[in-house]
Amino acid sequence: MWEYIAKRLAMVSIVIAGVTLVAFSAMYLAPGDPAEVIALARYGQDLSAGQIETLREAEGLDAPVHVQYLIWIGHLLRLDFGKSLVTSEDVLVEILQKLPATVELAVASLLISLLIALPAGILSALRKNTLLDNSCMFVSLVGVSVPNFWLGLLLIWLFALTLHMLPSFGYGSLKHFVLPAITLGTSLAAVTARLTRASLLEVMGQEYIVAARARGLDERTVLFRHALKNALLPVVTFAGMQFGYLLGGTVIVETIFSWPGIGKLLVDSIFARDFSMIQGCVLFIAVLFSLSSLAVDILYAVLDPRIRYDRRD
Amino acid sequence: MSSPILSIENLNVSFKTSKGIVKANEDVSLQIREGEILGLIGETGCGKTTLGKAILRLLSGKAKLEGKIMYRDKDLLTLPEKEMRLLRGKEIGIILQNPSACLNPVLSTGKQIAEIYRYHEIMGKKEAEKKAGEMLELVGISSSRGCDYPHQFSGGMLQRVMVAIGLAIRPGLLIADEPTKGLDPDTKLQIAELIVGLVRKENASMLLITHDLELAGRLADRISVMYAGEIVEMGMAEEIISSPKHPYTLDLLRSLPGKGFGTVSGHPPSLVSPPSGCRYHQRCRFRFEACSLAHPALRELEGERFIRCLLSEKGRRKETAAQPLLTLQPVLRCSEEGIWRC
Amino acid sequence: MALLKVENLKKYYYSGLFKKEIHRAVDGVSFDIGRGETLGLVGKSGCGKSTLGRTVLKLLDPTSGSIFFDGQDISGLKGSDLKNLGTRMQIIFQNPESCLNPRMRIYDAIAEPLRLHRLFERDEERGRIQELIEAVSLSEELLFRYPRELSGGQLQRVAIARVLGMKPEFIVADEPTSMLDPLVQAQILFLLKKLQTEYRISFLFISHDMRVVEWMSDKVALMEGGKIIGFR
Amino acid sequence: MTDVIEKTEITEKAYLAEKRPDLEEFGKNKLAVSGLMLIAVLCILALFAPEIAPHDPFAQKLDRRLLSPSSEYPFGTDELGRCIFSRVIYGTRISLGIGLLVVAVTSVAGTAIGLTSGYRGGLLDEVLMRGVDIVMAFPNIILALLIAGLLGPGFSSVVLALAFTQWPAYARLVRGQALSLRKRAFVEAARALRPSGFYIMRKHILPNCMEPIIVLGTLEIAHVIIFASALSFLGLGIQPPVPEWGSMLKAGIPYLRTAPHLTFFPGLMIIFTVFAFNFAGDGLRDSLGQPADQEVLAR
Amino acid sequence: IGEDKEGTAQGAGSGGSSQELVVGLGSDVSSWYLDTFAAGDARFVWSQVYETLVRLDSDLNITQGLAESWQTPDNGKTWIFHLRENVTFHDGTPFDADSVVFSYSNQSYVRQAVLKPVQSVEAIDNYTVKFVLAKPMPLPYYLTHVAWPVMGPGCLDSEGNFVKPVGTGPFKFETQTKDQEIVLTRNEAYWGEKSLLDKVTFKVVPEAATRVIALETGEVDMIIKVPEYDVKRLEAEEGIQIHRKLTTFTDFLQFNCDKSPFNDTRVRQSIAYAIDTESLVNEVLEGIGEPAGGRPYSPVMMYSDPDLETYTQDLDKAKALLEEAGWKDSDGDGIRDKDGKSLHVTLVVSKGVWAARHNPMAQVVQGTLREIGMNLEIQVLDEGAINKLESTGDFGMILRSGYFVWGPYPKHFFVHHSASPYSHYHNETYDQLVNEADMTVDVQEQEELYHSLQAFVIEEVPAYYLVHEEKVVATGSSVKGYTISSEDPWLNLSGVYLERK
Ligand SMILES: Nc1ncnc2c1ncn2[C@@H]1O[C@H](COP(=O)(O)OP(=O)(O)OP(=O)(O)O)[C@@H](O)[C@H]1O
Ligand SMILES: Nc1ncnc2c1ncn2[C@@H]1O[C@H](COP(=O)(O)OP(=O)(O)OP(=O)(O)O)[C@@H](O)[C@H]1O
Ligand SMILES: [Mg+2]
Ligand SMILES: [Mg+2]
Repeated sequence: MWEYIAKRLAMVSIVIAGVTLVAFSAMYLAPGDPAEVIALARYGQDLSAGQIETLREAEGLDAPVHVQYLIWIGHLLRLDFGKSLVTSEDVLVEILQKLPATVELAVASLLISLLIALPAGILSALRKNTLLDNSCMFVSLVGVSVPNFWLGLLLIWLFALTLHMLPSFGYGSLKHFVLPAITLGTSLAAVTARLTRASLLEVMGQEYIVAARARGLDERTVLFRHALKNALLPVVTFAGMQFGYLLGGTVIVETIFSWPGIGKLLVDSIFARDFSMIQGCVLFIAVLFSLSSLAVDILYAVLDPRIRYDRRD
Repeated sequence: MSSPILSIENLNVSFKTSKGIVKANEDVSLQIREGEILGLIGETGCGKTTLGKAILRLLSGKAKLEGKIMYRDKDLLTLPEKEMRLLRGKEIGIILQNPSACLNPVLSTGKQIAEIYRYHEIMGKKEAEKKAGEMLELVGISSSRGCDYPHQFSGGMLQRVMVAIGLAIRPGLLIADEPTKGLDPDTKLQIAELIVGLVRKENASMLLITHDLELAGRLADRISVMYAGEIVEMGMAEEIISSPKHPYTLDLLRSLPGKGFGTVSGHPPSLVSPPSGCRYHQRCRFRFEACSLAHPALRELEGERFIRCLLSEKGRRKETAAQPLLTLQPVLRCSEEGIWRC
Repeated sequence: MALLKVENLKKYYYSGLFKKEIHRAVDGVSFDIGRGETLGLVGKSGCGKSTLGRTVLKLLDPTSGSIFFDGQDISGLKGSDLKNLGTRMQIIFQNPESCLNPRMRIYDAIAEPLRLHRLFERDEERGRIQELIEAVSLSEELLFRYPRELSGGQLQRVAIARVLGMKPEFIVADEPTSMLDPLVQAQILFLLKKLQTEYRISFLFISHDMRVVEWMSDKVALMEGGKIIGFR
Repeated sequence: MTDVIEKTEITEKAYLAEKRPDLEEFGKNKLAVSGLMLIAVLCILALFAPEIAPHDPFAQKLDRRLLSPSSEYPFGTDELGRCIFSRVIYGTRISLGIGLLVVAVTSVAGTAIGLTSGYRGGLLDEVLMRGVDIVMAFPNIILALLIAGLLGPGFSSVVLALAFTQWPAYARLVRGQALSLRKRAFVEAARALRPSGFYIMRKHILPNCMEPIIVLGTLEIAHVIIFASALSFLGLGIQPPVPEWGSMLKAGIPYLRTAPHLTFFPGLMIIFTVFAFNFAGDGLRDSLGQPADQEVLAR
Repeated sequence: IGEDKEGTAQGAGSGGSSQELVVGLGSDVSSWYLDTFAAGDARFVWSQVYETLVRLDSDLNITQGLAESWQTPDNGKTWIFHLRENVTFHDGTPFDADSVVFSYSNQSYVRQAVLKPVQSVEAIDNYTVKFVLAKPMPLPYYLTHVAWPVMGPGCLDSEGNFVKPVGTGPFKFETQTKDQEIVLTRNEAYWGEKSLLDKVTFKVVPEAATRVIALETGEVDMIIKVPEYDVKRLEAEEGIQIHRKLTTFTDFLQFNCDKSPFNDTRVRQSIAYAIDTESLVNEVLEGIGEPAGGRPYSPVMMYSDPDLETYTQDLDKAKALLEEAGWKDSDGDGIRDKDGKSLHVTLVVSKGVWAARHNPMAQVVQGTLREIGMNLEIQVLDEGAINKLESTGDFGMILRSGYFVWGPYPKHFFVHHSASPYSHYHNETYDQLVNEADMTVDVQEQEELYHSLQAFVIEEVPAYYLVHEEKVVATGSSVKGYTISSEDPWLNLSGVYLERK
């Protein structure tokens, strides 16, 4: 296993190389002259052609794409993430500033989603085809169909404006977490709940569950000790994926709740063609994603001892 | 004669399938007395496991159960699930037939044994694990393997783990579904002795389902023989083995490898549309016309002997089983001499 | 010439999530089986019989050693190279309750090898399956059930029928009758024996019932702790 | 042994009847049938939109903006005085088209990749899964921009962009299941038949990991429909005033408090679609050959 | 983690009688220095901290700022400013000619963009500065814009790196938390009338709908850029006050006059006749703004011609013009065609802050043009993609919000000047008129020139001007003494105080 983890960590650099390379070329293939867009963002609309050219040269945007990429990699190896092309702020500083908010929100929404999804999924599996199951299903189907922006505004309207219980925007105290985390959490919860239910139903039909009951274990023990661990594989996969995705930030929720996260930073940088910032963000997201995917893979082996990675016989 | 700890009355179990209703148990009545070992033998697929599982109400939702299963003074078929749960494992234990499917693949075997202690006897983790280790040792597996997962065990070892689980807290009634299958003779003997030793020591009762007639004959006090969902013969173990009265029992004994390896032509009957009349009549060497028409009832003969055969009704029994086919002598000798050894 | 020749075969299991443990399940085994011959294999529970059987068939990758089947060393073969061995060497698994796909009806499970290797035309298939289940004394009503809905002994016979359908030259029979009553067991054993003489099938016959093994086998190997400690 | 043992014969009829119990079971499943019926309704809406819609979905009547539902405008009018009912019906064509196409393509492709990766393992698994990591680590907009840049705007680039970002989810999910399933005894038993790896994946692994695929697939439809509208501002195709549920929802957000019917009805249609496919998916799952469910103990 | 008292909706409202104003802002201040443009909502904050030499009053008349008077000895090539004395920067250093030289001489952005013609800035004495220009131009107007204010030398450290904002304005920079809030405190040493507020906090709330709710809950006292569709509702709400004022910005449809069909003036005119700007304002924009009918700039701008004849909708005329230009519906599909090509054009709309307003506008334009037989395809794109289309000329029209507007001065006409990188109109007469007007200092002459430019735009339609934008600020019940001004960034807080219940 250690060997496997080491190998995977080494692999992270490949993922990063891949992600950043594609991101780099994507930004070049995207329509628009980057120098011009950056100049616009920096200097406003009253631009002269000379200004654009000066900027192009100064920022090295005149070099061929692959050269620029290699230069960037070169800097990266020296742990130099560069400065934002638009605001000249240090990319690393900026990202590290935003990352905590993103990570916190990701953890909070994942927790909320699991807190909703696991009990809901489990209950509806246990009470299959009852009113409870059907209403869980109904709610979760509505849950996935409701877009984040809609739900977010609705929650603000309800909890901030009507009930005066929670702040409508901002970041800082615990109260600020509630609405954004619920907004993100519920839409994730819907899928997770359905996955949990389907997976649990399958497991509950297995012979070893009958055997566990035959030992006189009560339903709780049967469920939590015997069934759940077996049923959790797809749930863990999905939750892991969602966590990775949340770590990449979520523009919509961040915008609605003025959450100072990495998602909005990235999207803004994309539209401003702020290459160094884009690359920095993408790199961080890729690393986080790789780590969460590694964590999920390790969890597989923990959940199901038949899955082991180092030697395949 | 002690009172019955379990008495099954007119039990019918059927499964619905797309091909019709499978009547896995039909009108089964039997009793297990306090401190008694009842052997249940019979053709594969005749409904033994179904009977065992029915007692603990472990059958799938598709199964339909009718009749009465009285455990002491409780009817297990109408007992609320909560109370049923209290009986399972603690008062009525079961060793299930298919260990590779019945062990949870993601829990180590040690844990699966230990959890019984933790759950039923509410002891600490440490203590439970220690007891689980002891239990493993008892069935001949080194306790260090307790942290291994089921897929790392051999077939026979899994079987022994199932036994360990079934014996873990010494229930008053143990249902053992082929507890010694897949074991080498030495181990089999050891396990059989272990089970019976514990059952006897606790003065518990046991329903021993097995295909191993010799084992049944040796361990059981009484034996029931099932065929096609019905009980066809029942009586004291020694008598059944030494002087079987039902033609099926007779054929069963003759087919033992050591006893001629005799086969009978024909197939086990369908449980969806069982043959008319006596269910064994098509394969029976002693059949006569009436056999295909009248379905014989389970009749009590002298000495707590029951039989479901028209022959016995007609008093033609003497012709059929003149010679005892299997005497218990070699079996009883086995532990001293070890004919199990190769 | 022997149909199957095994030389110094080893199979080690590695386990443990973070610390490695080695388990020598088969530790240097050599034997050979001629055409139409049966080698009985007996030994204490957990001594490595099943592992040996599965490794011989290359269902497990041998740690070392060689396996010659019909003169060809198959120990190093991989994937598609083994494909033509599919119908020639087969195994009846020890645990029938978990070796059938829970989502496949019995009919399909038995038909699967026939279809896979195109042994029969589609319209012959039904007749063939009919024959097979009759041979193992199963009734037709079971065919369209799922494995979960069969008794242990019935499943075991399904597993046997499935293998016999392919008419293999060599069969590893891993306790093929452990869940059968003596009557049916006798039927099945007679069937195997009959097929053996008819088609010159070779068996590696694993069982715990000495009388059965002796009745079936030409030679009996005794295994202990992963090694064969004697033949009889 | 003269007695005639009733010769059992797998007759043609019995055989055929038994080969199709899946369909029968599907038919018996009320939920599944209602799901199929809902899907049929959606298809009819899409096909006969011009006949069903009472108004031109593009016709603006600025003097009749934001009207509440009435007999003339069953779902009311939007911010430009267009008939929401007509737009919702026309929107079926695009939203359903995108949803179905993307989910079909991604679930098939993702499943195939996940199966291969999980079953084969080893280097191939590593390569495929690192590929998945790369794709998933990408912010979706970057990918969409890339595709927009390469293909130019259009329906196909929306589908492609969405498909490209969505397949890894299936791949990862299925791989996890496959990793576990490949160690099951019945897979080893199947391997003893020496079929191709593809065969085992298709016949043995896939049917046993269909549940999560169906769950994800049927729920993804909603996600895809909403996501499609988010791509429109990148110039990826669906542009106003083309009626499309996701965009309609978005356009109605400003009026969430004053005229909620703007968002309500397109949202309702998405929910409706998700329900339709979920019901049908549940039916499909039940007819996949579910082993007897044992979770309910018999009395 | 921040103070918890603001953690709830009521938090800010229960602040007692302290004079702490909380303003909801759409975007953060990403730059505090002259090397980059104060984009987005940054100027609202800048204008509290920084000041300009010349200012505009609330009706856009030019008045004194940090300069008390100014003159040009040579008709606009040289400008001399006499500075206000006894003014100090926030860090205590005195404001003098050197700081003006510092602000206007060495800054890359200012030098390269708007103030490019500025050749040198010299201090004549402690409180007099001279600007020498390459060509005559009305410099004071340019200097009214807060995007290039006077900054204290204390902004930079000894190596020339920016450290912190140092201005002369009524508020001092206190702290900034990226993308969350900016805190300013009262400048006790302010030269003018000191603010009544102790503290102003700008909260960054990008989503307009959230911003509105935050005002309603009292989490903020004041929001700027209130979305049009919420104005009516907010007006009706108790305690909330809406402040509206016409701005200097005008939304317009820019034509690609280099390509068919818009290289034909008649086609452009036809569109001008077709679009009903009145209903655009009344229906799409909920009555916020003023219909332009082609008028290139807002009535509040300098030299805006009050007698200008603007367009009113006339569909028949629009159709006739198209016919005249050769676009006829020969195949009867409702779309006109000419030489086998049907009249199909694209309308590019920018995504981003303006999209919410421009999308429906574009769709109405689309609907209207369909009536005269023109098929319009809307493309909502990001800035980069629009630039690309502009350089390839692959578009028909672009819907733009007003820009190139510095104060009331009509610099905006450069948009259609050949030299402008964004111009898609090439007309020598026009170029000449613009050059002349910009170089003239004489007010009378200038007015005439700009009047004729307006008439020219109406006649030639290089772009069709749709709506004069109105700005909307909303304040909560506790805000008193606020009056909205026309000056960009219109957030004059002098006289504002709080009265909390
Ligand atoms: N869930 C089910 N659905 C339908 N039929 C079933 C089901 N379970 C068991 N059966 C049928 O019921 C009959 C009795 O099965 P049971 O498992 O009790 O047999 P058994 O006596 O234990 O046989 P064995 O000795 O082979 O284990 C068999 O014919 C079997 O096919
Ligand atoms: N996957 C595995 N990982 C680790 N150890 C294993 C694994 N599979 C089997 N073993 C161990 O290898 C040994 C041999 O197992 P095997 O199944 O070959 O025994 P066997 O001779 O068939 O026994 P039985 O008669 O009980 O079936 C056992 O000790 C078992 O615990
Ligand atoms: Mg059984
Ligand atoms: Mg074995």
